[in-house]
Amino acid sequence: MDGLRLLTPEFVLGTLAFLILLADLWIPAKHGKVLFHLALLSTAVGLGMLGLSFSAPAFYQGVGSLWVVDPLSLFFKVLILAATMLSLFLAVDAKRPDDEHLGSFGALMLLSAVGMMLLVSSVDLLLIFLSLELISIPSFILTGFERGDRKSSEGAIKYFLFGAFSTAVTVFGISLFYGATGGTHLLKPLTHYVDAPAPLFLLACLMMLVGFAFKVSMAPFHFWVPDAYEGAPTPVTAFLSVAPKVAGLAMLLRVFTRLIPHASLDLTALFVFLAVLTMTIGNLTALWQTNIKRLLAYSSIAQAGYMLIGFVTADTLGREGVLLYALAYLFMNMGAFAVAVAVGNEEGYELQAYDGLAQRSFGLSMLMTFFLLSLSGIPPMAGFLGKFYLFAAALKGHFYILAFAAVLNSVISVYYYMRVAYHMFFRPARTQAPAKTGLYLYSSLAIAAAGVFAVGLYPEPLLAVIRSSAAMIP
Amino acid sequence: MGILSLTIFLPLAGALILLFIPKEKTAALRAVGVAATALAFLVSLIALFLFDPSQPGNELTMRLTEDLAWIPSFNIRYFLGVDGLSFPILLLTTLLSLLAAVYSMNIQVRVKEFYFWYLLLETGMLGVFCALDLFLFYFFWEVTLVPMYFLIGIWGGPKKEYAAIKFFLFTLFGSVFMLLAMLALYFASAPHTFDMMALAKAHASFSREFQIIVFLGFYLGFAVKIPAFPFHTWLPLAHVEAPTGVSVILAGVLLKMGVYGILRVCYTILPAGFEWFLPFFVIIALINIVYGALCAMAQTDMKRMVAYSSINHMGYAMLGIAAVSSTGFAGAALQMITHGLITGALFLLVGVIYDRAHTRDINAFGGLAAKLPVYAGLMSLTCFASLGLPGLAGFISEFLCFLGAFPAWKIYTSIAVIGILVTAAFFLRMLQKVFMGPINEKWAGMSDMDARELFAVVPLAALTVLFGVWPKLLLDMMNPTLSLMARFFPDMFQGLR
Amino acid sequence: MTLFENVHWIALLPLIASFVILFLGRDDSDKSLLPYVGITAMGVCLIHSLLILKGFLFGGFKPYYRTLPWFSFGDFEMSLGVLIDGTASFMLVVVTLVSFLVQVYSLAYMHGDPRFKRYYAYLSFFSASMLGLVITSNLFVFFACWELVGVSSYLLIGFWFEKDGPAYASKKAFITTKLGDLGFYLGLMVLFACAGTLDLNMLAARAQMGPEYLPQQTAALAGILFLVGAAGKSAQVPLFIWLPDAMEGPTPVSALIHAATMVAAGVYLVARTYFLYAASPLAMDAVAWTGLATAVLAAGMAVVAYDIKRVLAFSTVSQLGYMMLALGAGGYTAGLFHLTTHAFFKALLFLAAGSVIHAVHTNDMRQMGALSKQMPSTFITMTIAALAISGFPFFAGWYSKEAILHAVWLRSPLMWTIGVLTAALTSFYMFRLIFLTFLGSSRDAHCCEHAHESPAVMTGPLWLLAVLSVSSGWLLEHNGLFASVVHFGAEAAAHHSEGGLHAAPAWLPWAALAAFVSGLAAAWRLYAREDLSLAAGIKERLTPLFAMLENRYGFDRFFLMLVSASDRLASALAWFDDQVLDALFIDGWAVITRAVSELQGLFDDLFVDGAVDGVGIVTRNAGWGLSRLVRGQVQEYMLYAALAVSLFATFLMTR
Amino acid sequence: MMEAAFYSLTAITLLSALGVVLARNTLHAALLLGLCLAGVGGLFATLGADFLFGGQILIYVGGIAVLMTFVVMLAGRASELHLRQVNDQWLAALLICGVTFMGMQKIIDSFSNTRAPATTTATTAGVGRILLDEFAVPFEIISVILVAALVGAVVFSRPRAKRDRS
Amino acid sequence: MTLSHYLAVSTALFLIGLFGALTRRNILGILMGIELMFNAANINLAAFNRFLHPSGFVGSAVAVFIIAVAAAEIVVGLALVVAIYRAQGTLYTEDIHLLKG
Repeated sequence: MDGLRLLTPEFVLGTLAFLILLADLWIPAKHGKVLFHLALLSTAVGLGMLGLSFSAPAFYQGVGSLWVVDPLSLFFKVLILAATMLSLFLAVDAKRPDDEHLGSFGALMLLSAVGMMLLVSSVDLLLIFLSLELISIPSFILTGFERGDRKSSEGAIKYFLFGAFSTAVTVFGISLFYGATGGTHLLKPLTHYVDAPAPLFLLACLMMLVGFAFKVSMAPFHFWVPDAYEGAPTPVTAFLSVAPKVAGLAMLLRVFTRLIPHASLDLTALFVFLAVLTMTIGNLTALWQTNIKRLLAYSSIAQAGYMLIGFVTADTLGREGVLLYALAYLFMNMGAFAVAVAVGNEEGYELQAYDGLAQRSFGLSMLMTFFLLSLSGIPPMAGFLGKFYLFAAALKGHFYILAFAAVLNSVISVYYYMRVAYHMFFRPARTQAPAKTGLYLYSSLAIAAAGVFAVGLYPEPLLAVIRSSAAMIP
Repeated sequence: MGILSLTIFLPLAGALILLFIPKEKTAALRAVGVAATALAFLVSLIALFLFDPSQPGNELTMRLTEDLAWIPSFNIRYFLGVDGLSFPILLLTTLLSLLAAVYSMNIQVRVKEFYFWYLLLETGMLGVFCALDLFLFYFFWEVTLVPMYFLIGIWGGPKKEYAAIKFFLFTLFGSVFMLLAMLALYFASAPHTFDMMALAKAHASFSREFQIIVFLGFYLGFAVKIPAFPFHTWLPLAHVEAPTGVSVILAGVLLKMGVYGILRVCYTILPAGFEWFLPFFVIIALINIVYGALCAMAQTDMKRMVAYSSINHMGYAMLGIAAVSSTGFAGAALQMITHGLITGALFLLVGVIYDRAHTRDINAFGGLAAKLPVYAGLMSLTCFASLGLPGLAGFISEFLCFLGAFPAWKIYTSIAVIGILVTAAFFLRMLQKVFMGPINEKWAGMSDMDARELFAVVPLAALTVLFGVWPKLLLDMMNPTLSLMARFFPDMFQGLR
Repeated sequence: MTLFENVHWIALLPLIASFVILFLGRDDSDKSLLPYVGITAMGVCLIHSLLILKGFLFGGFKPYYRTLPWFSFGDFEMSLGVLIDGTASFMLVVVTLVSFLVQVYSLAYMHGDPRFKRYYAYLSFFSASMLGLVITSNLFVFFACWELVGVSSYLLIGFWFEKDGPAYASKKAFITTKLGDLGFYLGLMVLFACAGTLDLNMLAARAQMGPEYLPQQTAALAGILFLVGAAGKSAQVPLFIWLPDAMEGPTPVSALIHAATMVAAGVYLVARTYFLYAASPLAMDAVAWTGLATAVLAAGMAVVAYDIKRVLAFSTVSQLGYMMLALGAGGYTAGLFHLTTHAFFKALLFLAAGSVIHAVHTNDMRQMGALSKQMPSTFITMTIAALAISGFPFFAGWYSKEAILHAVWLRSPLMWTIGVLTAALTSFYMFRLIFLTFLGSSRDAHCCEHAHESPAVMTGPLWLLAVLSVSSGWLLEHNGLFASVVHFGAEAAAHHSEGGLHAAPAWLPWAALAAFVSGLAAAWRLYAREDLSLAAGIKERLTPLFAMLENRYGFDRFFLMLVSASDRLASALAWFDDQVLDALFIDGWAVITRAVSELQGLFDDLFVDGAVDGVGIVTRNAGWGLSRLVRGQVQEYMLYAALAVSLFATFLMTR
Repeated sequence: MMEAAFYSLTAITLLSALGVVLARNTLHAALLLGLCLAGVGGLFATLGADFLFGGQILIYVGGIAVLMTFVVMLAGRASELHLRQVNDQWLAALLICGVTFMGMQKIIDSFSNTRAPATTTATTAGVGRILLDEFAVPFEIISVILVAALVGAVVFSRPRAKRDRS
Repeated sequence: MTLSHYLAVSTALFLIGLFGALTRRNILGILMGIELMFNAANINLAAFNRFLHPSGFVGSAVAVFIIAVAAAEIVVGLALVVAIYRAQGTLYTEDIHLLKG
């Protein structure tokens, strides 16, 4: 039970989420927006707490019983809360059918975020499992939140079924893991199992992996992604595309590169294959998409594939690469979704909605272009630096096939990213009215754009942070 | 802020200013766009006075250098500098940018965006030729892609979207391999660095096999840009579909990035890889020359013909490089400049007639020489320059390329001269069909060139003549660097000497 | 020695004049006074050249050589320079004189042309290039000027570009000579690769130092390559095809370019690089045989031509072959002597022909006849020229042809025999031309009745040239004047020119005279009468021969075939580029994605559908690649996941 | 005794499980699910995990299976007798299951000599202690998860919105 | 009784559940299949606890958590099912196909 203090931010945030749930009962629907502000405030408080953790490492960082709080987890927690905050920004200005249950919306998002924060700190399979559930269940609900929308329900049920299915497999894996090691804790010496893995242990790891892979949308466990992303309300899509993915990656980094190194299980080749498969499937399938959310969904799969490079190489450079890429990804993907929200409010999410956007909202389409270019890894945007880092890690670790596949994939990806630009710039506009945006949307766009360019143009201060954040306690 | 930075970022500043001008004020937008390019040109002219072409010592001395730490984590530096190889191209870039910007004042739609992308493009191009850090080089290299995509895709011809994405994908395809190669170099060097100068000094520490692989990575990037057979297929379409001003930049400057890269990176840093590849390289050069010329001969679209002739002309430059001698290098470097001037002018002139007739079909004209004497004169001059008429710039550079290559590659060079004949054939055929014979009455009302067009073309024509009779101006700037480069590896490339 | 120090102005003055004419003044009509700028410049050059020649002939001038750097590249330097020796001084006079006369003549001939001014600009530009070629000391500059000569001839041949004929002819001339130029170009490279310089003086010095400095193979190769270049410019076999077509240009242009100057450039090139040929018997033989073949084949074609200018054109080709033959046979002096005299009488022939054409507005000799009364000056001067070219004793051509035949006899009696035969043919076709044009009956009244003598500005040059055609041979041969100035090396001159006279049998000159007389007689018999049926009868009997001659031995057809073959090749390559290569890249990854989707379809059919319903493979797999994998069925997603897990597990457990 | 209990419970569990996945009538499936879960509870009992047995009966059989049955009955039309309750991919699924089982055989066989130690402890107290001590935080989390699930149930079972966007 | 017996049962149950999840056309059927898979894991946990690690209670404790999570999932799942049924009148997976590609 020691080290509870390490989880202070999570406790605070969880409590705040409950308070918001309560407030939802009191505040009438027409003032529902207040609840969003409360949720935003909560994330701000959470970020503040994390700041505290940074500033007082002796007290707020360390090893707990089932969890550790180290620079790596803190970095990802900040990332998760930032993603939550930006998603809430989008939610404020996104069109909604009505203003009911907005408290639940915010609270669920916060709870999900708490789950992710726990996940990145977990060093126990039980805690990992429960964190995953704490992420998933609010996510299912958020996905189906627009109950008037059949697509929303459909996305939710598919997401749910696939999620439950992979949870079941994971649970079976955990049970086997327990059988092999006699516990669920990952911090105790596992060298015996790791150095000469028995079939039981291997199978356990493999089956557990299904749930983790599901979370980071690693192929071939990615099929739910496009459906859930398309069905979900767009702010939720933005949230889902960033936060759980980076949290899952952080967990993978901790568990499968440090605690049970995949190299010692001889799983590296498998992960190389999966990484290549993930980015390739994501990119190739994205080529045919005509819906921006679906396109971004496949793109997010591909992006996960790139991030897996750092996971595969499992060295410091790779880990730093994942950190940097995750940060860049936060900015660029959030930015892209912010534009999607702005356009989608009136025009929907088919690519035709973007026809001639450059003539209607020049700034918006420029920003979208920059975000997409960043996603495809063109300098001077942040995505380029992230890719640069990851490719460097791949080459340094002699994963040539991986590097090769990754660069080819980034070429392919340009095709569909630029197809959005094609719609925005090359097609004639159908209306002349500029896309509707709001203050919050503008702020999120500004934050995203600033992030994308700052990381891309002068990354040095950030790299220092990342180098220190790449440290893990165990 | 050094003068190179100033040159590079002046256009960018212009682009940013453009963003704050309402899009209805087209006159102001055009003025800012042209002014930014003009300023960049002026600054580069000032740099001409500061530039010292001499090369004391046995290692390349870069001039006007600027060196700042940028991303120390990767030992990446903001390292700029020019030598006799890059500086002339830098001047060419600023000049062509200015002229094409002036010519593009006839763009009527979405002026703001046009000049925004255009200026961004110029910044990227200038950066490529100044960068001495591989990372920075790649950075600028990629920066050129996006504006070009939009410039072709928005203001281009009927198949503009296809051409734009094709250009983008092809070039990116090449350049990502360059990225990998660059990273491989980084990790192979000790201490890890992207500094081209340091890497060149360390070339002996890279094994031959490593150099070959890394070379291929870089080559892929450069070959697409040159464009070297068989990676050239993006070029005809992109050139044809791009608006005139952009075609000028595309042919005049962007293709040079490839040749420049071969000399700057492949040759100096990876001599063993280059040596290994040389037999293939010279064959590719030969194919470029003969195949490019023959393909050009089959075209009836003037712009397409000029585009294919670019493939042919870049083949000469490659042939010059393949010589690995001071003569060949001088030829290649000069060819880059002269091709930029001549082909730039050719594209402008094709644009002039397209603006009037809305067709570029060679067979659609006839007898225009009587109607448009000035145009016919300039066009003939430029065509003759392109086919290598003495007294015009193309002749000297072409001759030097051949002269350099001949001792090393006798058979190939002898076959390559066929390219000269074919080039002459298609240019003359074009002149005959467009300007000679009975006048096509359809174009009886056509007017001769106006001031804007003359402003864009005449400087190019004048420089073509100037460098044709006085190549010393350029060669003296280039020679010290190129001679030094040719002497870099005394114990390699033995088969050629 | 200011004559020499300013010798470069001989080339630069016409150049400046050309630009002055082109860019000054808006009036492009014949009222413009700017052409006089060109004429004046050429006059100055003529005087300058004459002074230099005088210096060489009587003042004991030594060859003059001066260079200054032009540009440097790599470790080498290219120089601009002048090299004036006896050969060059003669060439200078020939070029400036003919050019001057042609310019004067054109004042009348081109009167009324809408682009009168531009014509003079071109003429001056041509002269400048040609003179540059003559004086330069550097083969690279030589080549540059050579090309400029080519382009100015392109402009002049195509001067009346509104007509398809000139437009086509100018292109043909340019391309054909360019084909030869490739040889020249490669020759330069061969020499440079060996010697590291293209300076004539240095190269010659190197050649004299012996074969280790200029290996025989190199000399042979370079020599033959230069011969190819010369064959293009001087219209030698097989590249002569452009010259007859080039007659589409204005006649004064033909006189200037295709009689006296440009076509002589090839001969001049061989002369200037004679040290190569001296070093290589093989190259020498190549020159001789090329010349001989050209001489006889062209003479044959001249016999059957009816276009007055084409007859002259073929005649020119034939005479150029003669010069080549002389050079190839070692008759350096003889060849250049013929070059000089030929320039005068051939220019005269062309200008006279121009005078005729100017009068009757046709080129076809079948429409002419009996013009001698209307155009006495033209008739007399042209007859003089014909006598000169045919080798009438003591006329200019007689001396030079004698010298050539001497040289050739020493080389090979067989060559000599063919040479004499050619001389007979020459005499025949020249008088055929004279008789058809000026004697007999007026065959086309429409053309001939308005014919009248040309103005003095045209006949003046004719008479001047006529005087030269008669006298120049004797003047120059007298006391070995020409040979004293124009010779290749000291020994060579002695051996071939003076020494040769003693070795040849005495009856040799009489054979040439017999050839002249027989040719003249045959022409008289066939053409100097009103009734041409005899000639027609012969033609009928020898139809295949005539057809072959009229088809120019099929050379034209061969080159046309070459052109169309390369066109077809170009089209094929362009198609390949557009349809195959491009598609390969663009569709390459489309193919890959399709393959992936096929695999997926296979999987579907085996497992997912196989049991129950076989939805057609075709409809399912047509098109969308991987996105077909996601058909919105959540259980399919699970199936893939489960399959993956079980595959991975099997993989792990079994390894 | 133990063996008889084990085999009979196994038979109940697996047979009813097969019934769950193969039954044409969903209502039957739901009822069989209850039986199957009870069988699993029995297996827990044979393992001496009495706390688990209690939990299984209370939560699974008493809660989940009953809830499931309610929903099946609620969605009456959907659970009507249907021609086929199994979809097109049964062959593939069967193959996967078969292959996986054969793969698992190796692991299962490796424990063929592992017998239970003689001593058993009353697990309820032990489990309770561990839940409140070592796994206190997870215990908190599970409560949060359950609340979230309840919120979800509330959100989804709200009355339908006025306009249907599809 | 050996551990093998229990493992065999749990594996069989897991695979039966898997088969159900993969093949039932009805969402409820899929849910039931998934429940079976959860239960298989629980049998494993209890059996391992009893046979291999009798000194601790971690296995049983984890099983308790799994039961609770399963309950939570079922709650959400059934709520969703009800919502979908109300909206679309069907629970057959092939009828739910708005989202694809």
